[in-house]
Amino acid sequence: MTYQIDIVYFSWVKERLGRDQETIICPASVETVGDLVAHLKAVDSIYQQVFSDLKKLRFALDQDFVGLEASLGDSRELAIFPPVTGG
Amino acid sequence: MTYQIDIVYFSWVKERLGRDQETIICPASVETVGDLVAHLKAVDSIYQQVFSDLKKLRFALDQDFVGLEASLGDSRELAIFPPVTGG
Amino acid sequence: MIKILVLDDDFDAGAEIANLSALGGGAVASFVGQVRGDGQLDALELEHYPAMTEKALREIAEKADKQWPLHGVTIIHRVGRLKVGEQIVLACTCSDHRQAAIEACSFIMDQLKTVAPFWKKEIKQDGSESWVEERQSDIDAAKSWKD
Amino acid sequence: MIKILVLDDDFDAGAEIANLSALGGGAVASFVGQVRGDGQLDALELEHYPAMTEKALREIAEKADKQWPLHGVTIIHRVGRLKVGEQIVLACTCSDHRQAAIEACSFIMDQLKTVAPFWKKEIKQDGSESWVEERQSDIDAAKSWKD
Repeated sequence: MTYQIDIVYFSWVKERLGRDQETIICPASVETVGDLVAHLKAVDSIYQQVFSDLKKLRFALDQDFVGLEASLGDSRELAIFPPVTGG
Repeated sequence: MTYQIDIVYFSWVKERLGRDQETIICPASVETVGDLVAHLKAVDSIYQQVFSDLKKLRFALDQDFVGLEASLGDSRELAIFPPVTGG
Repeated sequence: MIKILVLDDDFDAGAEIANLSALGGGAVASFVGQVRGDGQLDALELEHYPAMTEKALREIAEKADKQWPLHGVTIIHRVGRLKVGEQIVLACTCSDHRQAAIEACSFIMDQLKTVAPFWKKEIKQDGSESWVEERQSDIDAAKSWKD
Repeated sequence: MIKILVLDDDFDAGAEIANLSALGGGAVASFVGQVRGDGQLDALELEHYPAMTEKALREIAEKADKQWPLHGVTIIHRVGRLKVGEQIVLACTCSDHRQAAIEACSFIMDQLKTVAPFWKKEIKQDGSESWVEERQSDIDAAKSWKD
């Protein structure tokens, strides 16, 4: 069974991908954030370029910070962005 | 040779002594702040009462905090008061 | 009392301090961060993640409120383009105790630097742009607070 | 830039913060202390040693300025009779770095409690009066800063 999730991008991730959000249909094999990132990198070289160094990326599922190992569960929104620099 | 010094009092020291300042003529034997306090206690029982617990008193010579061992030198003003409580 | 604001417009730090002072705690600490005019900087562009921002700021305020005996916490963070000298952020805390107020204010700022979804882009006077990178000193500062 | 004020009248904390903000450091920390309405308190009477006060406050500000990279320090302390809720004291510091500004502000408050010649008398609603005694926690806090 496939699964649909919205992805939002910020800062240079958004700029380099040239989009601020998109909806992705995941194959059933995609269970975690890391799986989804790997899936995207497999389908298009732009993700390979922008997501080349995973240490420079942070993730939030439904607006909570998570790691690559986090299960997507029935989350509706994944955010991918660089480390925050506010304050 | 005698020595003359102004003494100023604050807070409950002032209230209990019933004065906020006075000029004292010290005998030549008075060399330190402690000597001066002992001299005052010897001349009038009011000082004995108010200065009974020296741990509750603080001293400043010409507006600098000092201890009982400080030499009066040619200081012009000694202040005697309780620990400060501002801020 | 927790107050969270995410604003395009400027804020009045004095008025916010007065609001917390009115709670009667006796000790009000605050921190204001501004755009610092380093070298050729013209402005900062502050981007954020609107769906997450207020929630993240509220969590920071609630953590502070749990860790210290506070009467009130105010966090204001601006977004959009901010010129050199403009205010970016305010953290303000009110307590019965000065150390609690000051420590909580410091904690909030350290958290803001590491777990609030804001990103700063520097815009130089020559028009060039670059995203600010995270600083190890900010990571270390945030880690120095025990959970 | 060091600014020291000893005042009978109230002060505008927001204006003082704005003055230090104008120095452009980017990080402005402040602390405001007020008369806290504990129990039956009506007011505080703040006595000071006029010939020594400004000098003592300036020494505190200079010590802070030596220990941290500050652009400016403002210390305001009121004297006379202050009702519950009124402002007593302001410490405000400006730096390029938030930790420097916050730590210096905290240091100044700890010094104010232990080496500035002010004495507080509590005046209760029933008219009774008593001098505030020094607190061990203030002595410990002041000692926690290395010279």
